[in-house]
Amino acid sequence: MVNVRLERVSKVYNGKKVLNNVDLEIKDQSFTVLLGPPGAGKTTIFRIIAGVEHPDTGRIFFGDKDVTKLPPKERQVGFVFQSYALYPHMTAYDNIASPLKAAKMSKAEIDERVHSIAEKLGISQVLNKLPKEMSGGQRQRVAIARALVRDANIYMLDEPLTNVDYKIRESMRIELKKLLRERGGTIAYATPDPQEAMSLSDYTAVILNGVVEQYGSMEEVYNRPRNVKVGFYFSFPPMNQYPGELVKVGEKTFIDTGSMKVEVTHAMDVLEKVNEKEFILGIRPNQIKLATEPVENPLELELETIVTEIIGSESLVHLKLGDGKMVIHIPSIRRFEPGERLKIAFNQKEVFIFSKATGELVYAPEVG
Amino acid sequence: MGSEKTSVVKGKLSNLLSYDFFAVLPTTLVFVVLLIVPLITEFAYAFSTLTEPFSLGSIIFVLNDPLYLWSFIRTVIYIIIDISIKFLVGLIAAVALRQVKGYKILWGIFLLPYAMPLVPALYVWYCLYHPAWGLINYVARTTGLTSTIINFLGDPSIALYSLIWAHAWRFTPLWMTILLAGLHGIPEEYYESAKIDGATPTRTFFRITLPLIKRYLLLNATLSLIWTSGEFVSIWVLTKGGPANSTHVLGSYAYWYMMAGGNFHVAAAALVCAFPLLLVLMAIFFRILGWR
Amino acid sequence: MVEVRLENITHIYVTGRKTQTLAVKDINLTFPHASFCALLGPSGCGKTTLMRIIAGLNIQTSGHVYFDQREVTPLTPRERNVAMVFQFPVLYEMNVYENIAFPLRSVKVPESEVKRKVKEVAELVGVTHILNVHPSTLDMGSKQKVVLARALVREPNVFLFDEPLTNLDPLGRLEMRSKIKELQRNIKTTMIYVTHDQAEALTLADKIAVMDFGVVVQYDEPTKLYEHPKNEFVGFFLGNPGMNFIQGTLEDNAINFGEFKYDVSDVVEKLKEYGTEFKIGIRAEYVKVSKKPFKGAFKAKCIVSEHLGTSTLLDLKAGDKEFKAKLRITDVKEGDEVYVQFPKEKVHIFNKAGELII
Amino acid sequence: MEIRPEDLAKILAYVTVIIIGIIYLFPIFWAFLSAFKYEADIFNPAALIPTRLTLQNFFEPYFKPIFLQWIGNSFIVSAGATIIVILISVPAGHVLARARSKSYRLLSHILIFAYLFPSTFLIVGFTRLLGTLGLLNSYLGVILAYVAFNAPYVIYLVYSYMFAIPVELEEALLVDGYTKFDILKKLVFPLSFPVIVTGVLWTFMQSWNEVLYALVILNSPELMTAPIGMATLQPGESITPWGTLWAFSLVYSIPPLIVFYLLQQYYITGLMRGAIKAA
Repeated sequence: MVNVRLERVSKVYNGKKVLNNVDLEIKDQSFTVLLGPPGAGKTTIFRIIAGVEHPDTGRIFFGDKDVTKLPPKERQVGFVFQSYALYPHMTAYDNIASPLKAAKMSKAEIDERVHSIAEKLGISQVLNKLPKEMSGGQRQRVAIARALVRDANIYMLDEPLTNVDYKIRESMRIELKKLLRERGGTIAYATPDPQEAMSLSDYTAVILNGVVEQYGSMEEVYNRPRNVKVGFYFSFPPMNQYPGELVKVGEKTFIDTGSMKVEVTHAMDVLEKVNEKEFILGIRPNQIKLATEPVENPLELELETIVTEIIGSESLVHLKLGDGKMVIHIPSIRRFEPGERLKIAFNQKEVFIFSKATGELVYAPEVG
Repeated sequence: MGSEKTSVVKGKLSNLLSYDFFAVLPTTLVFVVLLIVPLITEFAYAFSTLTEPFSLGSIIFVLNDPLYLWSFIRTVIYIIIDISIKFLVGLIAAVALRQVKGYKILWGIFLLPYAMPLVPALYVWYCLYHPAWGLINYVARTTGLTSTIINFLGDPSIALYSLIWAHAWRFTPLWMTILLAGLHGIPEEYYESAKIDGATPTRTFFRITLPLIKRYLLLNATLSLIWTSGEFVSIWVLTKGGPANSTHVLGSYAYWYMMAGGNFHVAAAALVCAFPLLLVLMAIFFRILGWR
Repeated sequence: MVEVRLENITHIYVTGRKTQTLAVKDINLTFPHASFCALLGPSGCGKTTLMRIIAGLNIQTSGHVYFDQREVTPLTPRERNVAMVFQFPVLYEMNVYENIAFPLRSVKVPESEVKRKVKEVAELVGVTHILNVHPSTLDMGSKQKVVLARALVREPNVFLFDEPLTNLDPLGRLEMRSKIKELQRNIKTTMIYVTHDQAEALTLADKIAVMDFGVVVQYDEPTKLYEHPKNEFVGFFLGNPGMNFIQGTLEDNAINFGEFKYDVSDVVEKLKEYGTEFKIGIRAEYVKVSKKPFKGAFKAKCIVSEHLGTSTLLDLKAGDKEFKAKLRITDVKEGDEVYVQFPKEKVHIFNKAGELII
Repeated sequence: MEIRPEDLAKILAYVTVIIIGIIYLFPIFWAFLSAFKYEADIFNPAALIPTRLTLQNFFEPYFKPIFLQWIGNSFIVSAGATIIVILISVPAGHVLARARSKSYRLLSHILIFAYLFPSTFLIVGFTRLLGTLGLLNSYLGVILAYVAFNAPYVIYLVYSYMFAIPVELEEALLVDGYTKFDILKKLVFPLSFPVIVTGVLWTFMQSWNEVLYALVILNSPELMTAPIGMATLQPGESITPWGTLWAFSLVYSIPPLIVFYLLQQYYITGLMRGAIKAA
């Protein structure tokens, strides 16, 4: 078990900078989540660590050993591909046993290890089946078993739950979390879903178009996003963001976004230090309540519904705000028809403030 | 996944000891030694004669030989009529078969002429065409269709076309399969959508089905034109170029000069002079391949 | 537009000589005029078969299909004047204008009329700017819009959608949803939408028919289905996570779940007719949880706590009974002891087979 | 009684199928039946279904032992070429499909070009090359010809089939601890089995039927392949023992017919795949 470190790794493919000077350390025995939209470079980082891809510049260290030039064979990593990459012509048993056979382990030991990991993942009954004879969930577990069955320096899972039907994704995630915690070792987990990052990780690295925007403990990154991009992405559903100008009225100060004025006097001591005029306000949809609910120092708005989107047992209402829109999250199924007017309110002290010039975080609300 | 991967599995020729080098070496050797070298040798022979190493003698001889000119023309006729028969009969058969229950079994049986070896298949038509005891003449006589005997392979005016029919007959089942595969490849939703949009069967066929497989058919048609231009066997088996040299094509012309005449130079010149025809057909093929 | 009525529709697929599969059994459904109804259910529940029967692509083994009062079973899809949008965009090898005009040309509509209608529909759907483009160059979202335009141009009696959004990316899906909703409102036509994705059905449909194994389990408005599921299947299928179902036995006037009881004194007479085994159903978000004890609460242990940003999902266990709770903001962690209460107005009681009683 | 368009189409379809059945199947039935006819009955077209059949054409003096030698030669040449083609084509097809650098992409286009090029047009060059290599009138000479003209197609088959196998599978093998040589054995050969069958069928059938190269390269009777030998029974000059010729043809047709009907669905899918896909 060992720290895995990437130093100034860059990779260009087809003229597009897929990785841009990435410095990232995945601490030993930690559960690190790489969060970022598809195509942000998460998979490329995993592929470079696994050695199936070489970086254009930069180096990779396992502990203090430089493995940049080593072929995958000598890196001893466990890798769960997003497409599972199960060998279609081999049974589940042979798929899982493949790394052990490559390491020339004894038949008895292979048998014992495969059956124990299969037991843990509840796939003992499909061991003699071919991938096409299994359900999606079973195939996914076989892929995970193949990665975890060996003692690897690092276990990498590339969006394992993305192609799982979202109804059973939640239970799969809980089960996966329990299993990976038990397995121990260094675990790296890539996902585009902020909720997965929140529920799984000790450490989170937010990666947007090839750049590690922020790395830290999950709470730290969620509650104090370093800039507008991280704030927008590491939030489910995505954070509402509105550029606005600082305006002084009497001894109160507001940020006027054209469609609303938000009081920010409480953040003045921080804002003055930055001596800028233009800011970006950030409000997460779940921080916005229907006016009927109690909200401290509220800002009330009445907006027109564009469309209500129901996801699981919750609703996302898209409201017209000036020429942009504001999305609010309601934790139950409430459908507002397009055109219907809605009174909403949010606590002006819970607003994130970013500098418009640099996009950096200026003020973050205390954790409620 | 957005970014295309540049996996190490995709080898580079640089590291000589790599798997990629050994995997590609044998085929490159075959390609260079058994295809490029013969091509160069053939040009060497074409641009020389029995006496002088560098001369246009053979080329000039061939271009002035009326028999060569006719062989060239007959080849062009051969490949065009051949593909037309294959395409039309194949199309009718494919469309008809799809309406019939159990068309999969019939399809297998209809492939028989293509499955059996080429030479016996041609001999079948030698017997059927035979003026004396051939079945076609016998049936024509007994049903009174024609009183005179049709000498399919003996009459210079129709010998070539009898040849082409025998050849096309043997390869039509292949074309039936190509067409069925094309029709088969179209998702069911297209036909259902057409039904809902109120298109009649014929309108559906010409406005929806054919355009969808047009590129695929043209590719295979051009491929057939190119391959059939090298036709030799049907001439060698059925007419040997006769009667009165009326059925010689490029392949047989070159063969006879090479074996009977013993003059490789003329044979080579005959083939090399036909390369332009090949290159034109191949250019058409690659253009269609490049289509959307 | 038309009201579609299905009268004891049964359909059996006969594949090969012997194998017969019952796709749909004795369905009675009415899709009111200009309504937007969804057929929702897991794959293989018969929803697509039902739609194909309405379209006329399949003729039902028995039963009747009525458009308003007219029996349409003998009519071909064209004669029924239905429009259908498939899972992947079915576009013919011709430019967008020709694609949209195709159905009109099939019935020999005069060219000037065709031109006007195509323009009008292209405007409605928002594809005017790509009328003379070949569809293969378009992205998935635009392709589906062209298909939508082609369906609209014939002013169909009924609009049928067969999971049209599955191949779209999330953004395209959101846009297409609002487009379909918008169209449905201003051209007032009956739409039937087949999907296995409950979120889509809940987002779009006025009424949803939840189907399972060829039978309509429940046909109602989304909130009614969500709040008062007719049985365990509907309760679990809708919502994420699905409704909690906890099994217990009736003892005098409370249902006993081992570590805790649920008082049913006010309905105990009614329950007696159904024997002694019952299941109670409650949505995760209605379970009251607090660290401090309160009136009527029972003790439970938190075995999993998942922080999801908008809420926290708790796996709670009391004795051998496990159930989920979803809270807005809480600091309950794994291993904590908590006090739980099921508010009476949010609890449903089901019989042993999972059929709703109260 | 107004016939709906669909029913008319159905009747027309059945009639067409029957006509095509007669044109395509009856001649073969009639020809192979002649293998069991007496000489006289063959020359009498009226005796469509002869009253008496015989097996004499399958035995001395009609059926000469050299016939079996010819079929043997065909088998050696065809099987030899097929094995070599498969062994060199599968790895090449795999590597070319995974190619990244320009040189490989160029090579794949050249291969398609070689696949298109009709072999007839290289007959002079090829035989002169064999002459200088001293391989004329030898099995190897013919085998090399068949390898040269069939390998490009099989490489192209494997090349296009490789796109159905995701690169991740090969990467997974590397991550598991195997080398790239293992990929061929553990993944490429097992997974491209359908294409290999098609390649075998194609190469075997082409070699079994080939005439021009066998005719030009082989001239001593013991080495001749079946189709060339069959021509020495050429009708025309002398009165041909037609019964013998059809008996020989029947035996010569058995291997391809067996192979064809045994692996029929591979054959048909192979043809479908072989007929260059529009996609």
